[in-house]
Amino acid sequence: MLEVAGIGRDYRVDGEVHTAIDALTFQVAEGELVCVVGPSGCGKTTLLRMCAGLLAPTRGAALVDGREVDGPPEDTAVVFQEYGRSLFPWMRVGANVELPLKRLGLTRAQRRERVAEALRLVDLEGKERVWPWQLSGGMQQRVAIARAIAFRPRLLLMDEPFAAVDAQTRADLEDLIRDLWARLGITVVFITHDIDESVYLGQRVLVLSSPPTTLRAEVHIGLGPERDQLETRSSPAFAKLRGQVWAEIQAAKRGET
Amino acid sequence: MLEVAGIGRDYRVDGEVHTAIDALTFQVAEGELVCVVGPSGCGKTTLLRMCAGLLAPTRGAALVDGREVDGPPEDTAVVFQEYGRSLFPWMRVGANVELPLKRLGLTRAQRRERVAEALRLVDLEGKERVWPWQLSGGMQQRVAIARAIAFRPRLLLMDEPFAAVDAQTRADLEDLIRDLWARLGITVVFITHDIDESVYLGQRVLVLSSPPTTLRAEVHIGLGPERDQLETRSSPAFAKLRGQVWAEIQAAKRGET
Amino acid sequence: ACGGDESDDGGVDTVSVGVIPIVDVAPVYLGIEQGFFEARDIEVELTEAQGGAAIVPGVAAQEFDFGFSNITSLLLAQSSGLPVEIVANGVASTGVEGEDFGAVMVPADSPIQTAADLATATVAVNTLNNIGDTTIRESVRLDGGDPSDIGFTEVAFPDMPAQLSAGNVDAAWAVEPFKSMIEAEGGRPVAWNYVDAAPDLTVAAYFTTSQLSQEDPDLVERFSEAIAESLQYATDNPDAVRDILGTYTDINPDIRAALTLPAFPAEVNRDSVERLAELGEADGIFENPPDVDALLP
Amino acid sequence: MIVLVRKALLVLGLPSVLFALWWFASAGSTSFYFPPLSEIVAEFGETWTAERWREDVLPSVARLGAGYAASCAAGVALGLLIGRVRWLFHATEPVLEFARAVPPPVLVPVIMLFAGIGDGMKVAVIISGCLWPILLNTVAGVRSVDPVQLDTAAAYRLGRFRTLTAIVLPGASPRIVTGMRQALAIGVILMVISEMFAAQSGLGFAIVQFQRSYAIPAMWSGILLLGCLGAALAAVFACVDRAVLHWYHRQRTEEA
Amino acid sequence: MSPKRSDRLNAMSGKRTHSHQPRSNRPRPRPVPPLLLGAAGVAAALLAGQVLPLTPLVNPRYFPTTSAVLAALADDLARAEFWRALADTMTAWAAGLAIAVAAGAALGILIGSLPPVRAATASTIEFLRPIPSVALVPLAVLLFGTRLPSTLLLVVYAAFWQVLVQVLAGVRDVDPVAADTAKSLRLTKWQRLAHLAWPTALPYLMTGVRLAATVALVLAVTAELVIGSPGLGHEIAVAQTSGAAERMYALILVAGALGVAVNLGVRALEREVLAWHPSVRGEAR
Ligand SMILES: Nc1ncnc2c1ncn2[C@@H]1O[C@H](COP(=O)(O)OP(=O)(O)OP(=O)(O)O)[C@@H](O)[C@H]1O
Ligand SMILES: Nc1ncnc2c1ncn2[C@@H]1O[C@H](COP(=O)(O)OP(=O)(O)OP(=O)(O)O)[C@@H](O)[C@H]1O
Ligand SMILES: [Mg+2]
Ligand SMILES: [Mg+2]
Repeated sequence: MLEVAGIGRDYRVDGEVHTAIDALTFQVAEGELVCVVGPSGCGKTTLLRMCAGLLAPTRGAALVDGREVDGPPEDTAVVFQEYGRSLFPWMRVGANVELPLKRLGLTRAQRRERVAEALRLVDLEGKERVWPWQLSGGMQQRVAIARAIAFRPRLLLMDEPFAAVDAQTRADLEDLIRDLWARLGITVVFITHDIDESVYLGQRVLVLSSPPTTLRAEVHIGLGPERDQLETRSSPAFAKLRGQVWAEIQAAKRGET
Repeated sequence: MLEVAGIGRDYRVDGEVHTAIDALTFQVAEGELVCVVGPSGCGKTTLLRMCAGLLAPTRGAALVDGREVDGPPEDTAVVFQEYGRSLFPWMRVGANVELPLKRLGLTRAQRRERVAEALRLVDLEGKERVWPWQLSGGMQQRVAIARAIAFRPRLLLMDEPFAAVDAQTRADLEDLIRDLWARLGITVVFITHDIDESVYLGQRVLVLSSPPTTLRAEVHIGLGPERDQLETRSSPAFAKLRGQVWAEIQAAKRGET
Repeated sequence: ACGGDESDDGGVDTVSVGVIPIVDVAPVYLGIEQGFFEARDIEVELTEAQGGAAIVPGVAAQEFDFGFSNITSLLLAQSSGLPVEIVANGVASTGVEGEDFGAVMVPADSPIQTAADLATATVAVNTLNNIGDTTIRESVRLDGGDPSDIGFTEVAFPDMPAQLSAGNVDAAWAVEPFKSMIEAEGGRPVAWNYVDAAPDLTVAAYFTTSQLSQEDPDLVERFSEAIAESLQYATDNPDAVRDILGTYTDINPDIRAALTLPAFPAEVNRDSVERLAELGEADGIFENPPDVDALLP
Repeated sequence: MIVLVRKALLVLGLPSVLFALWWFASAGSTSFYFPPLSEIVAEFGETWTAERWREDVLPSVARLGAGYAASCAAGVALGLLIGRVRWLFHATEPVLEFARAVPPPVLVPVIMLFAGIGDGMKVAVIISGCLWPILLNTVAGVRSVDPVQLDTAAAYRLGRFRTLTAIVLPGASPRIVTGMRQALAIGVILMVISEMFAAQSGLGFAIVQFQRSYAIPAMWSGILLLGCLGAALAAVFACVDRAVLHWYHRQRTEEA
Repeated sequence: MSPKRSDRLNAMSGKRTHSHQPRSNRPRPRPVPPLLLGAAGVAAALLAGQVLPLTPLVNPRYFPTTSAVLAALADDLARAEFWRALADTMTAWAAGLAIAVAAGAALGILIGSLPPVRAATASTIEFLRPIPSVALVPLAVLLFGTRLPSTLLLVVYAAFWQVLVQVLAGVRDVDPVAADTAKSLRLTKWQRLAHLAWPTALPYLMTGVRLAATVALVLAVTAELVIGSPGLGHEIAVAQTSGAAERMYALILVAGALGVAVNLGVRALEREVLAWHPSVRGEAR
C-alpha cells in the first residue's frame, strides 16, 4: 500500500544544506500497523509529511498504491504532532471533526452521528459545542484523533498522537486504534516515542538512526493479534522485544552504525 | 515555599459555569520536587497557571514564600505544555533562551555562556543561530526547557516538559532535572502523564481527581536521593509505588471518591 | 441632461444649471421665485457645486445645460479647447472704489496701507492663476508697485477670515460675505482689484456649450432672456436679493443686511472681458491666446 | 537570470497589458477629458521637467516622507499603548473614531487654524490620514498576540518595556506592516489633498492647477506620475517588509 | 443584563489575566463598563472644545465653542432638509461601503489564495491605490453627472483598496500547520477558501471594514461637498461658503457621530464573528 523508496530530504539552514533524512526504503502492506521510533529530531515528522504529500522529498519518493505521492493521497488521514495548531480555532469541536466528512457525500444526520461517535470513542462525548481553546492539551489532541477516525481513512498517519494524554487514557486509545485497525482493515503508520507503546501496538517497529537518517533496524513484533494491556505487557516476549527496541534506539542515539 | 490553599477555578463555557478545580490544598517545601499527575483535563495546567500568577483563582489562593500570588512571582521559571507556541518565532534559539536573562544584570559574555551551557545540557549544542520553526517538536520542547534552566529559578514549574522527546532523551532529561534540583536546591513542581516518570523523579506524587477536581491522593516516594535509570526502575519498591500511583489514577478516572 | 428636445409644442423645458451657492447667483433664485423662467417655459433645476471642478466638466458632459463661472476660468477653458459660450451675464463689479463686493483686506494693525505695499506681501486668493491674482497684480501696478514678488497663496474664501486673523497671510482677497466678516473683525480694505482692472468689470457669467447653443438656439435664447430679466429685477430690488440669500445660504442675518451687493447688469461688458484676457495673457496663465469673440454671444 | 526575467514579467506584465488596452481604446478619442494616451505620454515628458521635479515633486515627496514617518512612529506608539491598556482603549475609541470620520476638506481648514499654512500644515494633513490604518492595525495586532507568548513573557517577568519591545511589537508586526502598507497609498493621496489648500508648489498642487486650467493631458500625466510614485514606494516598502518580517514570510514559504 | 452579555462586557474591560493585579478571594474591583469610559472620553473632548476657543489660542468666531455648535445642531435637528440630507449621505455611504467590502473581500480572498495571480497583480494594485479620489471628480461628473453613481464611484474607489489590502495580508497569515491540515484533509479549493483563508483573514477584514467605513463616509461627504449632490456634504459646503462656522461644525459633529456609530456597529459585528479570536475572547482562557 505504502512504499518508501530511497526517500531523502535536505533542509537549508542559513545557506548551509543539512541532510535530515539520508535515504529510507521500506514498505507497509495493506492493512498493516507499523510503528516508527527514533531519536528526537531524526526526521520522523519529515518522513510522515513526505508520505502525506505535504513535503517534497529531495531524493527518492513515497508511493501509495503504486502511484508516486505528489500531493495528499485520497482516503488518508493525518494526526499532526502540533495538535493544538492543527485544530481550527474558529470552529467548535464538532465542526472541526465534521469538516473532512463534508466531501464524503454523507447526509447531515450521518455526519452528526459519525462526529458524536468519534468523540465518544476518544472520551469527549458531548463536547461538540465547545471551542478547541477551551479544552486542555490532552483533550485537544483527542479531538484531532477523533477527526481522523471519524473520517475512516484507508491510510492513517499519526505523529505522536498520544503524547499529551494520561497513562490510562493512553492505554484506552491504544486499544481503540488496534480495534479500529483490526475491524476496518486500515493501514496505520504510527510515530511514537514510547517504546512500550510501539511494541504493544505494532506488527513491526521501524527504528530510525540519528541524522543523516537511515533505517537502523526493523523489529518484527510476533505478539499475535490479540493483545491486552495487562497480559501482553507483562509477558516475557514483550519484555524481550521492548529490550530489543530500546537497545536499537540507544545505539541510534549514540550514533553507532 | 509554595502553598496552595483551597484553590479552585471555574470556567464559563457558553454561559454555563463549569468547575474545573473544586478545591485543592497542599504545600511544597523549599527544595522539594513534587510531581502532579491526574487524568487528562483534570486541571493540572490550570493549577500550574494559577501558581505561576497567570490566572486568577476563583476560590482560595496560591502563596509563594507566604505572599499571595497576584502576578508571576520573582525567580520563577515555567515550561509550558504548548512548548511550540511559547517560543518566539521572531527570535533565533539563542535569543529565545537568552531573553529572560536580560534583566538579571549579567554581562553579555555571561549570558552567552549560560545559553550555550543550557543548550548543551538539553543536547542542542550549537543550535543558537537556528530559528525555532526549523527544529523538530522534541527539539523545540528542549529549547523551552533550556530557557527555564538557563534562568536558574528558585521555583521551577513544568507542564509535561518531556512529552515530545524520545525515551532515551527523556531519561537523560530526567536525570538532568534531578541533578539540577539536587545541586542548586531549587523547588520543582512537575506535571507529567508518565507514571514511571512521576515516581522516578519526585519526592512526592500528587494525584488529582477528575473534575470537579480535588486532591485524590498523595504518594510519598521513599526511594532516597540517589536514583538510577536502570537500578531504581527495576527495584521492587519502584514497582510497588508505580502500582500505587497507577491504581489511584485509574480510580480517579473512573470517578471514584 | 435634458436639453430642449420637447420644446416648441408648448411643453416645458427642464434645464439643469450648475451654480455655486454664493451671493452672485441670487438673481437666478429670484428669477425662479418671480416666475421669469416659467414664463418662458423653462423649469430650472439647480445643482449647487463647490466650484469649477465640478461645474465645467458637468456642462462639458451636458450633465448641466448651463453653468456659472468667472470670466477668467471661462477664458481658460475656451483657450484650452473646451467649446464654451457665454449666454448671459452673471455678476459685475459695482465699479465704485470703497463700495465693491470684493477687495483685498488686511487686519487692522497691518503695516500695509496701499496696494503698492502688497508687492512683498503674502496674499490669499481663492484660486491661483485666475481672476483674483491677475486683477490684484493690476491694482499693485496701478499703485506704482512691482507685482512680480507678490506671494499669492490659495485659501478658500470661507477660510480667509480665520487665516487672516491667525496671521498666516498678510492680506486676503475676500468677496462678500467674507469681506464684511473681516470688516467686522476690524479689518480694512487696501485695494479694490475689480474696480482697478476695468470700469464695470464683468466678473462672472452663465455659459453653455457651443453644441447646445447650436442644437437648441431657442432654448438658449429664452434662458438668456430669463436671466437678463432676473438680473434687472435684482438690480431694481436689492432688498429682495438680501431676502432670498436667507433661503439658499446660511449667512448670518446681520451680515446679510450689511454686506455690499455686487452689480447685476443685464449685459456682459465686452471691454472688461477683453481686459481680463489681456491681463491673463500678460501674467502668462493661458497656454494659447483666448478668443473673446468665440466666447461671447 | 530566468528568475529575473520571470520577475520582470510578473511586475510589468499586467500593467503593460492595461497600458496597451488604454492606448488603443483611447487612440481616436476626441473627448476633452479623456485624451488619447499617446497625447498624455507626450505631455508627460514635457510637463515633468527637471525643474518641476526640483520645485514640485521632490518637496512633495519630502513632506510625504516626513508625514509618513511621523504617522508610523505615532501610530505604532499609540497603538501599542491603546492596545495594551484596556481602559485607555475604551476611553479613546469614540473620540478617535470621531476624528477619523471628519473629511479632509473640512478638517484641513481646522488644521490650518492651528498649524498655519506652511509645510507643517501639510505634514499634519498627511498624518491625519496615515495615522489611522497604522493605529487600527497596531491595536488589532497587539490584541491578537498569542496568549501563550504573553504568558511566557509574564512568567519570566520580562517587565513592561521588554514585553512591549521584544514580544508585543514583533508579535503584532505582521499587522503593523499591513497598516503601514495601507498608509503608504493614503499618504500619497493626502499629499495631494494637502496641496489643494494654501499651496504654491508641489505635485498635488500642479495636478490641481492642470485640472483648473483645463490642461487635461498634463493632469493625466500627473495622475500617472502619482501611480508610479505609489508603485515605487510600494517596491521599496516590500524590500523593507521582507527584511523585517523574514521570520514570518520564511515560515510560510520555506516548507512544502 | 443577561449573564452572557455581562460576561462579555467583563471580558472586554477586564484586564488581561496576567497583569499584576490583586486577585483571589478578595473582591475584585468592578471594571468600569467600556461604554461609560467611552462617554467619559467624549465628554472630555467636548469640554476641551468648549474651553479652547475661550483661550487666546483660537478665535471663537472661527472655532466656535461646543455650546454654540450644539445650539446650531439643535436648530438643524429640527429641520426636515437636514434629515433628508442625512438620509442621502447614509444611502451613498451604505451602498458604497457594501460594494467596496463585497468586492474587496471577494477579490482579496481570490487573489490572495492564488499566488501567481497575486504576484501578477501586485504592481498594478500599488499603481492604482495612490490615485486620489478627489482627482477623479471631473471624471466622475463626466461619467455620471452629479447623481448618486458619481458619489458612489468616488466612495467605492477609495474604500475598495482599504479592504483589498487588508484581506490580502490576512490570507497570507494562514498558519502553516493549519494549512497542512487542510491540505491533508484534501479540502477542495472552495472549502479551503471558506474554512481556512476566510476565517484567517476575517480579523484583518474587520479592520479593513472599519477603515473603509470611515473612508466611505469621508468620501461620501467630500463628494457631496465638491460635486454638490445632495447630502450632508452639500449642507457643509453651504455653511462653509456662507461663513456660518457654528453650523459647519455642527454638521461636522454629525459626520463624526456617524463615524462613532458605524464603529459601534462594526465592533458588535466583530464580537459576533470573531468570538473565537484571542482579541475578542479576552479573559477566561
Ligand atoms: N523547516 C525546516 N528547516 C530546517 N530544518 C528543519 C525544518 N524542519 C525540520 N528540520 C530539521 O530536520 C530534522 C528532522 O526534523 P523532524 O521534525 O522530522 O524530526 P522528528 O523526528 O519529528 O523529531 P521529534 O521527535 O523531536 O518530533 C531536525 O534536525 C530539524 O532541525
Ligand atoms: N479557557 C477555558 N475556557 C473554558 N474551559 C477551560 C478553559 N481552559 C481549560 N478549560 C477546562 O478546564 C479543564 C481543565 O483544563 P486543564 O488544561 O487545566 O487540564 P489538564 O489537567 O492540564 O489536562 P491535560 O493533561 O490534558 O493537559 C478542562 O475540562 C478544560 O476543558
Ligand atoms: Mg516530530
Ligand atoms: Mg494541561
